[in-house]
Amino acid sequence: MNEIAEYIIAALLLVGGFFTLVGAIGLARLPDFFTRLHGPTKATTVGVGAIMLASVLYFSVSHDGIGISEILITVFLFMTAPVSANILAKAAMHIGVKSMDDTRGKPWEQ
Amino acid sequence: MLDRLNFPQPWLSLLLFAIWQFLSDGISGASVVLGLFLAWLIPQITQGFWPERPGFIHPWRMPVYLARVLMDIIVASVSVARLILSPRAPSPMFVCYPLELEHPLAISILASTISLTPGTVSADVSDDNKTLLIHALDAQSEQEVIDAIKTRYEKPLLEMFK
Amino acid sequence: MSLPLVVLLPFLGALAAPLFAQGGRTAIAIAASVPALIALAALYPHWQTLADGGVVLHSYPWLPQLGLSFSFRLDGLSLLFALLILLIGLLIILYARYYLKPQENVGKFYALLLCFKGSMLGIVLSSNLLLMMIFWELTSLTSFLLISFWTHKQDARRGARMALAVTGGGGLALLAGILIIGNIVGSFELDAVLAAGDQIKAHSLYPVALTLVLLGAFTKSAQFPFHFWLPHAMQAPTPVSAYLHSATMVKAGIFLMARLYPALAGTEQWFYMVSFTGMATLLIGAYVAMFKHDLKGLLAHSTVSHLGLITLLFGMGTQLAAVAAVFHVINHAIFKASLFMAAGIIDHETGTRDMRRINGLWRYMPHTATLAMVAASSMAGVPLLNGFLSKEMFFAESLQLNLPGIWAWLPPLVATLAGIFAVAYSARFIHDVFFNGKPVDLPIYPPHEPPRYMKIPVEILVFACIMVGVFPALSVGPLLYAAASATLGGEVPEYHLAILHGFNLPLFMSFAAFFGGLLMYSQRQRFFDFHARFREIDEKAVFEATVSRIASLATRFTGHIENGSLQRYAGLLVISVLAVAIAPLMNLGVFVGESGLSPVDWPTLIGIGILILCALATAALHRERFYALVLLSVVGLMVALGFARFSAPDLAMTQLSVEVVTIVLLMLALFYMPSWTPIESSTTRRLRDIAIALAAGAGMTVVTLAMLTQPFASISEFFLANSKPGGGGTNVVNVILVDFRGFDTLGEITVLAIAALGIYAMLKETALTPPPGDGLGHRWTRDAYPLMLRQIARPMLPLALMVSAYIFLRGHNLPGGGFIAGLITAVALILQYIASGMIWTQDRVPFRYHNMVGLGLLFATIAGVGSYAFGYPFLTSTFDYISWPIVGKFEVASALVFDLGVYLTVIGATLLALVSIGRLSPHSAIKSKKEGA
Amino acid sequence: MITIALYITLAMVMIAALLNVYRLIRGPDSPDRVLALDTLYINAIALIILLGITLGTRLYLESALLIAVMGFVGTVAMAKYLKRGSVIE
Amino acid sequence: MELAFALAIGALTASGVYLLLRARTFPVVVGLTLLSYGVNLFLFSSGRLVSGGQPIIGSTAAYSDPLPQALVLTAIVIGFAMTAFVVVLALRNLADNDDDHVDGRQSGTDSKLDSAEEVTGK
Amino acid sequence: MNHWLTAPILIPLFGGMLQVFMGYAPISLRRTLALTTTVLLLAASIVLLVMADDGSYRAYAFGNWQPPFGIVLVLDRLAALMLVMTSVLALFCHLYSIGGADEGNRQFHALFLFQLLGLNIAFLTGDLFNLFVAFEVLLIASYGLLMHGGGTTRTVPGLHYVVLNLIGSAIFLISVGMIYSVTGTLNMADLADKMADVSDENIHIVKAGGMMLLVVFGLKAAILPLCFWLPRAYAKATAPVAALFAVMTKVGIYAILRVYSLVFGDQAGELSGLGMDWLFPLALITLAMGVIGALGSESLKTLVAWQVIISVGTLLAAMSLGSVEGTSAALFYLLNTTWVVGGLFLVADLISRQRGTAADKIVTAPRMRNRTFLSVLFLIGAVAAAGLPPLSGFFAKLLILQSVTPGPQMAWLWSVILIGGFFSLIAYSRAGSIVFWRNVEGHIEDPGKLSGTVSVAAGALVALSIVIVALAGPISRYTDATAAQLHDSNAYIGILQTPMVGEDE
Ligand code: NA
Ligand code: NA
Repeated sequence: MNEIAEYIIAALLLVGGFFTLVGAIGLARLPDFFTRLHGPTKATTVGVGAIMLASVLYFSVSHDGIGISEILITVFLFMTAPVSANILAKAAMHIGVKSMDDTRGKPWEQ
Repeated sequence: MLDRLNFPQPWLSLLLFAIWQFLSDGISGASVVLGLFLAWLIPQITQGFWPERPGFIHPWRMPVYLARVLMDIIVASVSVARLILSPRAPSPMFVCYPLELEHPLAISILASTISLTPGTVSADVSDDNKTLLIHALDAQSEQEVIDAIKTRYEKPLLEMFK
Repeated sequence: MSLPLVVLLPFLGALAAPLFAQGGRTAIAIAASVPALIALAALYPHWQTLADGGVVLHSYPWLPQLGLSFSFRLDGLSLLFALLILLIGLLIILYARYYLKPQENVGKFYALLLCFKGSMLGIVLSSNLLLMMIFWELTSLTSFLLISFWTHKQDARRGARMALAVTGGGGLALLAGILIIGNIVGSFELDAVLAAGDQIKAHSLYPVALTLVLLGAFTKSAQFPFHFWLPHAMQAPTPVSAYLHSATMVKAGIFLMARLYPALAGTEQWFYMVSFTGMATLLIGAYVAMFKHDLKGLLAHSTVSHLGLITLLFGMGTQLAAVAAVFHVINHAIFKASLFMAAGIIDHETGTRDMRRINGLWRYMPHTATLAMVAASSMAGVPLLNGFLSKEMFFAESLQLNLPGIWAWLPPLVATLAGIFAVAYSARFIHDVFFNGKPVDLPIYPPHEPPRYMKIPVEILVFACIMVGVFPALSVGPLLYAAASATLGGEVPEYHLAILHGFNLPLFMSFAAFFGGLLMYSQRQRFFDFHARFREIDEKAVFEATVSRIASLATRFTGHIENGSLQRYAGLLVISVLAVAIAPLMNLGVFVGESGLSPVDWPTLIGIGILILCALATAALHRERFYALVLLSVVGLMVALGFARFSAPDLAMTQLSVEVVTIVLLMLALFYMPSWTPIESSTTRRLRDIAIALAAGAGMTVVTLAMLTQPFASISEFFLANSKPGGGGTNVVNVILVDFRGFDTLGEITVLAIAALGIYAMLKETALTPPPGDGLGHRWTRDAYPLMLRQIARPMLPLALMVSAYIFLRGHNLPGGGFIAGLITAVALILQYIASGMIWTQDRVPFRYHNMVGLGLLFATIAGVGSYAFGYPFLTSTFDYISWPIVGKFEVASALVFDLGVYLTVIGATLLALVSIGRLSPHSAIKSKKEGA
Repeated sequence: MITIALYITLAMVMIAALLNVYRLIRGPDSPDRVLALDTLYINAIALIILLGITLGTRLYLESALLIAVMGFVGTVAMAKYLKRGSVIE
Repeated sequence: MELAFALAIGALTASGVYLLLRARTFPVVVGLTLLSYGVNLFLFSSGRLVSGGQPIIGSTAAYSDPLPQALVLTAIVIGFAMTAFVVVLALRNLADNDDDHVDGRQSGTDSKLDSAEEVTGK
Repeated sequence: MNHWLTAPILIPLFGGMLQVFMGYAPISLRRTLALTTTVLLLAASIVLLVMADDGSYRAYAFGNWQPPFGIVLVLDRLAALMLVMTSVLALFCHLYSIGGADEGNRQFHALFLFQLLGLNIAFLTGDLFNLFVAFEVLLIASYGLLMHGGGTTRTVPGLHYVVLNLIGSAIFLISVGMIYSVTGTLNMADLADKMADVSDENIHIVKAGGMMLLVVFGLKAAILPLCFWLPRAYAKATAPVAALFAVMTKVGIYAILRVYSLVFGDQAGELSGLGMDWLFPLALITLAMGVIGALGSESLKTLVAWQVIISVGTLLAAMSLGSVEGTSAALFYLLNTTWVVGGLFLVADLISRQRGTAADKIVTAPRMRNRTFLSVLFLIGAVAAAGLPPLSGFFAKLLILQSVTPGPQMAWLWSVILIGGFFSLIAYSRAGSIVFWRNVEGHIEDPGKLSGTVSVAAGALVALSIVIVALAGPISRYTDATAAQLHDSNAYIGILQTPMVGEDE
């Protein structure tokens, strides 16, 4: 296998793993629901995207031709993550989940 | 019967055809025939579900917009990562964003973009589709957030959708 | 042929009788007489054979496996009984013609009477013990229906049920006894059994068999302590009492003892059981008869007593005693039937049977009175009447019993005492009814003589009493001889039938009884006073109370065990599994088998850890239901990952899709349910459940571990080898599903289809009130269909269809297939419902889910049936590689049609189910749209 | 090279999964749990991809696609349940 | 690995059984689902645990046993149908009896001991 | 290849599918087609019975795959007997249902036919996992049928029935997994063949699996302590459904008979006769429990439902003797009890329709209409069920009593059966005399008229007890031959050698 490709794949994997972890840390660590919403929506999505890219590259380089399914998955994730976030936020506002004390502005009544 | 042999949503059909070629591991006679068939059949079944055509006027601007968003996503991720890993507590804020876009699809795209880009998540769209509620993770002021979104995303979208 | 005819004719008559009911009582009575007349004619030709000591046998095979044959036997004994049954039966038919009222259901009465007669004839004529058993139980059944003929009378119903319980129950014992005898002898044919007497008596099971047979005989013949049913059976119409409860059915037990006499009698056990039972019955019946104010009650207890007398005679075990017993059977039948008929006439004409009210009837019905007095005298044992003769023989035999020491006095003493009582109650019957002053408010006053023809049967019987009494040898001599000979198995002792045998001890006993009885009757008030000190037991009430008590105990017991608690039933099920599995698992010995453990990899371990944690958390935190669902989702996800991790991509995909649909389903349901499960079980209970659960979990762990670490070979080598060449696909799992084991899959989609139909049907008329808000006090939002969701959901559908097509088509060769494709399509459609609502989506779905389900099944089945055309079995798949211009080379497999069926069924069924639930929601006011119309 | 990267990535993703489970169990509110579940689903996609790379096979990619689809629908359904009660109406 | 796997099946079974023994329909349904997860994993593993041996001809050197996989697939689908039915039946029960008990008692007639302990939500 | 073997599967399958499509067709058309299907099924079953009576095994390999690899149907005398028994019962139940009980649910006939589909698969299949699938088909259809007819009373018993059977299904799968994990096969003949070779380490797994399977079958058969779901469920079901359910417990019995005479048959070495020593005492206790339940019943349908449990106990007791005679007697009894109990459910329903609000409760009520006719039907049914002469129940019991050889087993069996019979007699006479004879003043408001079809259906089913007596000779010859065939497991194993289409024969 192409050595450069190997480096790129390894890097992508590590980046992906990093962002995935960061998203999870954010989910675990941030103080209220709305702040926690940010981590997974962005970081995790990007992380998985990177891992996906690594996979595309890996299989293109190694043997199997171009992997389009991964792209499809990534696109799908990017399309749906905001919707999930949106509807979860709506649910949280409906339930009246507490936002952290120094949050400016107010969630809407649902 | 013959009058059903049309493509009610040509763009969709084209998209489906393209996806099929990707899915079937390379273009071949069989994949083209099957792809054509599916590109015809599926819109026939689903056309009822998607009656309003998106009001695209400048669809070619889409790739540019998407590229920008992609870049922003990466930037956003890094900034969120930094915030998450730093010991400093974030200073979040709810922002009410006045929408200029009217088409629901356009609003959705904007809201999605906002969610994927730095520091913001769209939490809700008002019932009258005039206002967007945004949760900003770490923002200085409401206006700053509104301005950034307005110039960076809503403008291009306004140009694309009318 | 004539013997089976004799038995079967009455049954045919019973079927025909109701047809004659239209013609009135006379017509039906005549019709009902026909079988008996034919039977008598049919029996007549055999008389000579019997007189010569021969036996007539008619035998036809029926069920050789059982040892049951359709065989009949006519000998002296059966002839005697058959004649009693037929002749008295004829008289009863005539009598009943006048006894029954026109508005009564005479058709039913005669039909039942004929059935009874047939059964009775069956008992006495059967040459096969099992066949006899059938008729035996039939007499119990028909007598049950006859006793309860007046179903509106509570006493009749109760009396009937008591009779059925006692005689039917005894019948079961008899059955057991007969089966044992048959087992010992190796045949149920009477000839064989009678010839095997010594063998039977020597067998270790003889005591059991004898006891069981005697139980049958004693219950039927109302022997102490089973005698109580008989007096209560007197609630029957009088013809029934006269026929069943004096002349015939109660004699069936006696008949049985006579019939099996050569096979069973002659042992000590026989002697003690039979004679002491007889003695007790004799005495008790006679004693109680004295105190009955009810005319029929008196007669019933007298019958009990006489049956005891006959039993005692059989029990004595001497040949002469047996002759006397047979003789008394005849005599008792004659005088008791006439007495019952007389009692019936009195009842009929006065409207009551209470002797305290019936007095001085001599003035109103001298004719009837004369007849009754003669018959009663016979019952008392007055010389020149038939009763006297057999009683004399009885007294004589009682003196012959060689009991040790002082006990030798017992039989003659009991006999005399019973004689005294018999004279006393006979005197009462005569004096208290026909004399003793004037009647006391009779319901029918003044009484008259009954219709002429109603008296004829009585006259005939009374005439017989006198004839036998005066000319015994002439009148019954040959018949008695034949019967006695048949009973004793050929050897008949010397005996003389004469009016008097000279002045001997038996005659003295008769005199003692006669005068003692008269004395007793004259002092009756003292005895009545004495008797009144004892509380009278109403056996019927006791029986009724016992049955009710048993029933309510049973209800309570059942209710206690079958308490309607699923928890208990489920617990029992789990415990049963643990109980049966624990022993083999204990024997496993080593937990880890030969192949040992494979190395650990940490990510998998973490995954399994998450799985275990969330599974346990689901159980521990289940009370917050939504939370439990979230945890359950994690478990489902982890299971799917596990499938992927251990080389099952198809399973992973199926699991994932099914899990999401299941969760959606559960949420649909949860909407209407409480959000919280309250704690309702006690701590002990929960601890117990935890123990059961842990035991089950531990068991599964042990089994899994043992299983996973054993080396293994399976038939799957064949699948791997033949998947491509034989099934045309490289995805072996899919080829198994659509080809090797396609029939399973057909069954499975059928299940899916049926479930959906069932759900649809079940919810059609269900109405649920949705809660106004969640359990935490929030009202539901107004925004049902959020904008972003709607916008994203719509393009998702064509994309999902595309992916479905992809997954479907590649399924034969790569992970995928009809199921998974179907579930993807289904989930995409579900997303439309979630995002845009029922009405919106339903309007746009271009097909009905019902039809889709049907169509899917149809495709799959047709794909299977298609192979018939080529001479191959159902579901034989075929595939070929075809080359077309432009398209190029591609594979066509018939299994794809099958898989298409699967695909369609999965979509149709899933959505039919979910939409049916969704339709419950108040917003979906489209009940009549598409699905409902 | 790739193998090491794979292991490290796998470790990070597994830790992420554990953190998600922590949030899921910790709550405190239902939306937190659903969010954690959603994230767990996305982690699972990563895991499947990594598994595919490890085994050198693309046969598991469709499973990943399915997780993406099912995770989304599941999250949407749960969120809708939380705010609206009836998921399909 | 086998031990962990076996423990997972044990945990699923135990949790499932415990929930099956609860008095309301909902936990019972959840318990059934958990139990069926455990059972499916068990049936699956009756072909033993193999890594990277997906039974796709040509994809690997050593295949895992495909038959249990096919059986489990069937079992999953059947289990889904059954779960759907029982969920609906639970709804029907709720509609008919205003109550989601499974132990045959009517709401409001709970025994004293039990109602004393009853806790109603938050 | 003899396609007749698929007839009992394809006929109800196509019939059922047709019903699915025709949900909105006029009810008369749906009824006609449904009944035609059932009649065809009966005809096909009779053909199979005639075929099976030559004593050979016929195997039908789905997909033309050689057993043990593909799924096979196996026709032998037992299977044919079960098929005929079921289709006869089904025909009359179906006839009864078109008297009006099928209204209110457009899918009734589909469910009914699918139920038959599942039953027939169960009787014919030669594959353990396919047996599971067959169970699921018949169960899911039975769930639907159980809930048929509206009203609220059947929901809770229905729920219990469903949940318990779902647990049962789980246990079934675990057992299959355990047995497969050792033997690596699912075909019953192949399993039977491999039983003797199970290694010592593995034998305990097979034992545990086999015993758990017995629990599953015991649950279907409603053996104590797994029978408590039954009375309420059956008593609450719509009459033709309850009557059809008379055969449901028999599927469990059939499965026990099939699996334990074949897989754990004489050839199975240490595993032969697995679990049979548990079965005998349990069967007797079940019988006793059934009798107690019958005695304590407060409605006719409950009484009949407990009769189902009595039957199960009796059947299993005879079967667990392990002798050819015992099995034959059990089969004879099976035929009798299935039809009679089915008929009694229908009769109880007819009675209940004539008694207004008293329905089938064993209480006094105003005099019902058509009392004579109904009481005769009840009498016939009760006599046959309680095992009194001259109807079939007596002969069946006699066969069972005779099938046991002297010893403690005989003492137990006889005592329980005879004493049980005595108390059944009391239960039936009590119920009958209260329901038919104990009337109070007043009249029942507008009792439904007895229509011809329902009367014929109910009457015919109980009257079969007379037919059985008339044909007792041939029937018991057949059951003897069936039992003998069943006890020769090696002959069954021979189906593994069935040539496939295209192979040289
Ligand atoms: Na008087
Ligand atoms: Na709720």
